Amino acid sequence: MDAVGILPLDVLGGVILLWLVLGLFGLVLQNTPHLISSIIFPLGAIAALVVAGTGLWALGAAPSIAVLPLGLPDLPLHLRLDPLAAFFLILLGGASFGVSLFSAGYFRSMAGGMLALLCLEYHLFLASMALILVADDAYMFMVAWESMALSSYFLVTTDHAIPDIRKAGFLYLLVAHVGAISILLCFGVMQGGHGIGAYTFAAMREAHLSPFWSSIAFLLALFGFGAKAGVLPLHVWLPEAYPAAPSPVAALLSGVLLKTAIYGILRITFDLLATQLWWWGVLALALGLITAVFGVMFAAVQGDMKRLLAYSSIENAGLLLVGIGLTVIFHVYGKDALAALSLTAALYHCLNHAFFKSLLFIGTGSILHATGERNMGRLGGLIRKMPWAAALMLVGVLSISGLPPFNGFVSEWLLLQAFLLSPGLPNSYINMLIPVAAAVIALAAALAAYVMVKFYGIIFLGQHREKALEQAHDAGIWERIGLTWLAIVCVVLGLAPVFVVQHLDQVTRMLLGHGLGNAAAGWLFLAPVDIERASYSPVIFLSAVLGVMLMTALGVHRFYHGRLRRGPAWNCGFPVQNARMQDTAEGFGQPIRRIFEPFFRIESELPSAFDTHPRYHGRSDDRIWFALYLPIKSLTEKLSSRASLLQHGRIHLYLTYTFATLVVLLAFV
Amino acid sequence: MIDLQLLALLLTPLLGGGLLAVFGSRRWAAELNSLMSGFTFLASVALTMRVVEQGPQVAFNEQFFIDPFNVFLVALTAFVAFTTSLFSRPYMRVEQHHGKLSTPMLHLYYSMYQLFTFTMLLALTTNNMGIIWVAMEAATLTTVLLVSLYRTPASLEAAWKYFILCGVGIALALFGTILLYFAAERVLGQGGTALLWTHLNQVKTDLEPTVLKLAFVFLLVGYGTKIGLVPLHSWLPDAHAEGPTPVSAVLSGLLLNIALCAVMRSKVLVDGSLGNHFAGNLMMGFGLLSVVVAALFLSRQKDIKRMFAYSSIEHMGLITFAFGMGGAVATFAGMLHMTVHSLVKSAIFFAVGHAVQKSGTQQMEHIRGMLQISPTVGWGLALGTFAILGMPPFGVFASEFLIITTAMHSYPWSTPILLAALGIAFAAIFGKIQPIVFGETTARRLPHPPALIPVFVHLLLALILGLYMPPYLAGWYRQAAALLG
Amino acid sequence: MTNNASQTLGILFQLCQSLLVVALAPLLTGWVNQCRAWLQNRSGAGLLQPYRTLRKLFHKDAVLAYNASPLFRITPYILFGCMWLAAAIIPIIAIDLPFSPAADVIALVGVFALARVFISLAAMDIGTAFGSLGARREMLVSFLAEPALLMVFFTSSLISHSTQLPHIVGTFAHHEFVLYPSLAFAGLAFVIVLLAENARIPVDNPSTHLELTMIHEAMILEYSARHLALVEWASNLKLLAYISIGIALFVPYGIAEVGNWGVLPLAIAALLVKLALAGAGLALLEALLAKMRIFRAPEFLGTAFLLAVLGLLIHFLLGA
Amino acid sequence: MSIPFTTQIINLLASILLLIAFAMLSQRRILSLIKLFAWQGLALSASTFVVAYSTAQHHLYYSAALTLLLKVLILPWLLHRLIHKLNVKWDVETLINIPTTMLVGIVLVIFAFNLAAPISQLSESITRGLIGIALASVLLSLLMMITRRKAVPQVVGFLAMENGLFFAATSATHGMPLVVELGIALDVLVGTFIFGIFFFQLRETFDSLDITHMEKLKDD
Repeated sequence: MDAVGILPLDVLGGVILLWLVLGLFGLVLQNTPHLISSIIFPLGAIAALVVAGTGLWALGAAPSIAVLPLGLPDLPLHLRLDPLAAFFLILLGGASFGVSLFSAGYFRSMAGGMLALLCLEYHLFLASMALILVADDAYMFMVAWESMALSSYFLVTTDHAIPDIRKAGFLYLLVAHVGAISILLCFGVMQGGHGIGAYTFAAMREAHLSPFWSSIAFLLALFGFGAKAGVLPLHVWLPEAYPAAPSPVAALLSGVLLKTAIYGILRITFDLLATQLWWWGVLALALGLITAVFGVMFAAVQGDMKRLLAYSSIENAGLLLVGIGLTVIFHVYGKDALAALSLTAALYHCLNHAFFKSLLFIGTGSILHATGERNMGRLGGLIRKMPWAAALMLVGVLSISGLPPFNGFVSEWLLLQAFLLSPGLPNSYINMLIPVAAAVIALAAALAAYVMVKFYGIIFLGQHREKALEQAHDAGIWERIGLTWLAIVCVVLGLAPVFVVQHLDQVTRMLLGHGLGNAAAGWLFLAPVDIERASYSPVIFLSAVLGVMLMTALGVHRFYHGRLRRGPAWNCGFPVQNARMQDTAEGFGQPIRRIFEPFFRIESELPSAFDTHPRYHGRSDDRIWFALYLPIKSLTEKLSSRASLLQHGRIHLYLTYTFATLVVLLAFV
Repeated sequence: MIDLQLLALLLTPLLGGGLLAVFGSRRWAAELNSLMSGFTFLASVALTMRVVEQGPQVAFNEQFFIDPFNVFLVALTAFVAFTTSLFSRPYMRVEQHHGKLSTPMLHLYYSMYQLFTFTMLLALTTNNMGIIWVAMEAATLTTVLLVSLYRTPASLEAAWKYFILCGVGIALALFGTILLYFAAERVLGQGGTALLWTHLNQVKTDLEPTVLKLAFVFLLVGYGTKIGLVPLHSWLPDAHAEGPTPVSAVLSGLLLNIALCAVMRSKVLVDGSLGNHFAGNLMMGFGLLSVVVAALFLSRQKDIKRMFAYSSIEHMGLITFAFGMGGAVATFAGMLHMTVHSLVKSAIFFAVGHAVQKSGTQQMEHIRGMLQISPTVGWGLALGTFAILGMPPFGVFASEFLIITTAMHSYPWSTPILLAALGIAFAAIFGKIQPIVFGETTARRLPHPPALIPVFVHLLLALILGLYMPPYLAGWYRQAAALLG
Repeated sequence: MTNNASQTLGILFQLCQSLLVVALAPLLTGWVNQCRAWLQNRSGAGLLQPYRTLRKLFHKDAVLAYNASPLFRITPYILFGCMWLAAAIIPIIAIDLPFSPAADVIALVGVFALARVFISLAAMDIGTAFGSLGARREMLVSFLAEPALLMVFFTSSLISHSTQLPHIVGTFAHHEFVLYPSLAFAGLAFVIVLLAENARIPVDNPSTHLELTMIHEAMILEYSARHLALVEWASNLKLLAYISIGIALFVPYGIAEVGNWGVLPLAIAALLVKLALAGAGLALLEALLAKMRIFRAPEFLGTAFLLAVLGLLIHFLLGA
Repeated sequence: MSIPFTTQIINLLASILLLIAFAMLSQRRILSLIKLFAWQGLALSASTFVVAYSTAQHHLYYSAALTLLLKVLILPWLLHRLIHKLNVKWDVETLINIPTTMLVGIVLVIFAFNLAAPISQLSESITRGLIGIALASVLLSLLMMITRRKAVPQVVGFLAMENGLFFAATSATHGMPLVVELGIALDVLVGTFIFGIFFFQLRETFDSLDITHMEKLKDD
């Protein structure tokens, strides 16, 4: 391939340009919206597929570098496509392929002008994410980063007529901006040498910082990227913004944008910073655990399906951070095999989350289309109205619950293996801490299953909670294609872990200088460290279960009979039963709320036994919002009211300021 | 040759002032105004070309001096003055249509506008520290009547404060100039050359440190009043909020820059004489204070023009901070920020002007849904706001990027303050502009179509500067940075 | 002997164990119920009662609610498949069977989770009050029981440096006898988990249909005939699987090895004895304990979780 | 060494200047305030004249004449006319009472002198120490602007400040370049005219020249 002289980077650049062109072309087609949805978006999807292919190609190839004659003087835009970037490009391309196809159907009914703008912003968003991954200097990175924030902000506020959505957008962009500034500061710490040329990543790699300054850089990066990933306590924007955004956008936000934050942490921690310290890992680990448990806990009590998914995204971000923290710890203590294992787990989970979360989010999109309802309390029984969506989303649900043989389980398995192999670290505290961490991970995973059973059961199963659901229709053809693609990838990732892990080795080798490899010969068994220690084979597993099922089914029908009658539900003999007797979303979450009561800020009014019109109202809020953000807000307001006393309107006072300033300066020079 | 070009540059606005003083009440006064500004711009372009080709120049037996530092400001000033005149044509018509302005007022406006341009260009191009002072004072005098153009009590009050405060400030600057002269004459001897910057620059190491210290304090306090550094800023929000929008645009887009330019000229001398970071520290202090206080003020504003006036204070503070830090990168960033800030801020004021005219009030809670009533104005305002908030790929981001990273590298203690201040400022401005741009509206259409070419031209330029900087522009900046140290 | 010969033998073993467990499972349940009857001074229905029930159920016509979806119909098979697999790959008669590397302990937990999720979904499918109630409670119990179980496994696999059951068992069975205090804690935790997961007193009561108490029964109310039979059989298998996990982890002695097939009958006999004892013990426990309120269950399981983690920490502390 | 006569005169005039500055600070009546301003201008031009004579710089004669014309004749006359037109002959109300103001003034003078001390050491010319006086009178005028409540006195204070500056420019440093002085004079003139315009505008909007009316624009 290289003989032809084309590098992966060239192809990628072409695709990014194509995306931009498509976006602008959308503006041109303003008056023919159907063309936008049925041509532009599919083309964008194909481009995304090309991106994924390029990533796959570049994963094995040597890093390719390019310099654009743009940017600041002395600091032209540097591009670099190395395995790490390539991996995330695969993720970006693969996920956005499905999402774009889905969008082709989803935005069908949108008004022309709005759709044109959205098309532009959408492709701008994709392009800027791709640019983030290949940026090789701080300026390029920041430009792409903030462009991503800006374009996604406009996407989130697509329905800006609704005040809540505006509020969500505001919160989103504000947190994003503060995070960006701290990333900026991080680059300021890491810059190597002097002059504007010092902001290339190459120069930063050369700059050997003192432990103190590299710690500062790491903390700033953790803050900045954590804000994007929704790490506690910077998560507040996330459950507001994801539901506000149109479902495909939410899918990209959660599926891909969140990963760019992970990419940033990895890039800075392992690539740009020469040395790591063990307590970074501990910090990341602790933060990740808290975030994971918090996220899943809140997901369990949500009534809005998109909010629920948003909180589950927070949980997964936590898990990813845990993986990274573990990697840092192992890496610092020179246990590179284990570091590779945990990093592989983290990357694998990135990939999985990108796909199943996008799948679920766009799934909610089709539900929204079919019913116009986001509140799970008004859904139910949709499996009979929209079998396609139901079947495909079941895959997503099983994957995200970490059940074998789907993909979620593989990364969970790898992560737990990493925990199990941890003993033998010189630091006994960490040795003690890690099993506890493993326990917490297990808890979070189990709770995730709870959440997902709630999610799927309330939405798709049972009886319709509203009459209107009778008219619900299944997902359209484009939407089906998108859903199917994502579901298929989920299954494949679940069944072919060996193949995936082998490719991930490129990344771990680049970052840690050590690959994981596969101890077991052949593709059948995944044995990360040693066939004696641990092995897992989803294929055998699946075939066994399926085989048994088939045998039983045949056997039963062969030896007995397949007779079947339909009748009313027995329901333990209770005569009357209607849809309102089923658990609502709140009801299903109630045990969690009760067990973890101290973590919520609960306000609920229960009807007394004698109410003639009993009504129940309950909401559980995030304590952090009230404990951290509102105080900051009020503090700022207090300060600014103090400051406004300066501007008092009296000219004498103003003259006195001048006078005082002068006298003070004169007195002190 | 250079003399002629300079003459063209300076005389065009002067002539324009004269003509408009005569014909100011004619129907075509606005066109004449734009025409003269256009000529001025052309002259500035010619001059710029020449300086780019042949490097620094002196003219009129050294009374004038053009180097990379002020030549880009000259070009910028002439350009923004030109676009502003284009914008003010329909804008002022609408004001007249609304009965806010009478023909005599417009008459005054046009002539003063030209004179104001003249004073600014004079202040930029002169080589004589004394003349700089004279020009700055003249700039105050020409604008003070523009600020009170509407004759409303509020505008009068604003103008009065502007006049008194800036007058006092300028007076203090004069004392600084005198001290400078006092120090200079002991080296350069009596007479005219003792205030020529070029000469002073050559002998700056011999100038008496103690005197220059005092002189710089006076100059900083004096011109700092015009820059709008906290706590000398008190006049600025009033003047910007109450004056006509074109005036606000040029005030915050240009006048502040020029005052800063004067301060920089004297900083060079002081640094040379003291050989330490005294001047820089003072400027950093004032800069940080301005950024923080302005950010705090921002979050309480109700009047849209007032808010952007405070944002000007914030950005001027940032630039002052950058210049105070010194060093090639920071100074470069400071000048870049000067440029993009004037472009973007004036663009914002244009958009704001139209928005205010459409909704008939400057109170932000009554301006809503600009995208609905006029997408161009809405997008202009939105993009301008994002640009001024330092969102890439606009140029403001480029300079803020350099400033913040350099600060982190050289003066880490200052970064938490900057972080907090920028965050607060972002929250304040963005939170107030979002509902103005989005949502439902009550605004109405206008008799005259808005002149939005200036807005988008400015934004486009800022965008280009963020993504690609022409080599010669970079060249100036570098030379200027070397000049300013 | 030659390699592939041993492989064929291994597969033979695998098959015989699979058949053995699937045949044995109802018997175990029967035995437990019988013991409980005796302990309660009842005569009991006899050891073979479960078989009779299954046979009867298979003969009946299946009745399905009008709105039952395919998910509802397929679930029993999935359940049965998962449980059978689980019971089949746990090394109870011989150490390394060909399928055992396919699922280490974590995967085993995964299998149980898969089955649980499906049965809960199926329970919610009809949309009766009982169904969703049962599903909710099931998930509630499990999200505490599952991590506890994992911790138990972790303790043993930290001791044996492996997460593969055969390997763990090998470690315990063949090295000289060592006292593991950490395992004691783990064992305690495991018993609690076993009670909870198999719908036993004090967490659940398999023999009532009171909406206040029931969990597992509430979920399968809507099943009938062959579906119900499979579900029941699956839960028998589950009990068996759990007990055999306990055996494998804590009293693996007497298990056969590859190579010397002579001891195989001995191993099977030993297994039967162990199962019988375990069953009796379970019955005794159930007779002694009292059903607790549903919201006491989390505390109960929390204790299990705590014990498991404690065992883990003790392992780190004492290295044993 | 014996101080030359001219220097003595200049010093005398300088001290008169300072004295008048104090007098203005303490003056309650607006008309006499303007008179004092005129006297100050006279002292100023006189000292300029003497400096011109003693250092034989001709352009200083021009500036002396300019001062006489502007500061002694035109500006006081203008202010008189304004006051008659607007008939605002009331007493000057101060924000802070006079004695306090005086005390602050004394402190300022000491401050200014100490500040100027090192500089006057440098100057070997006849006019050492005048910087201090100039600075002092500038600060005093600024103080006066701060303390006065009406517009006119504020303007007078502003002009007095100009006087101090001018004194520094001419006497302390033997005259700035002529262009500069002309420019300064021009600005002062225009400034005064604009002040005049303002007075009328203020008068017609607030029908008084009390600045305390103008405290509407603020952040609350």
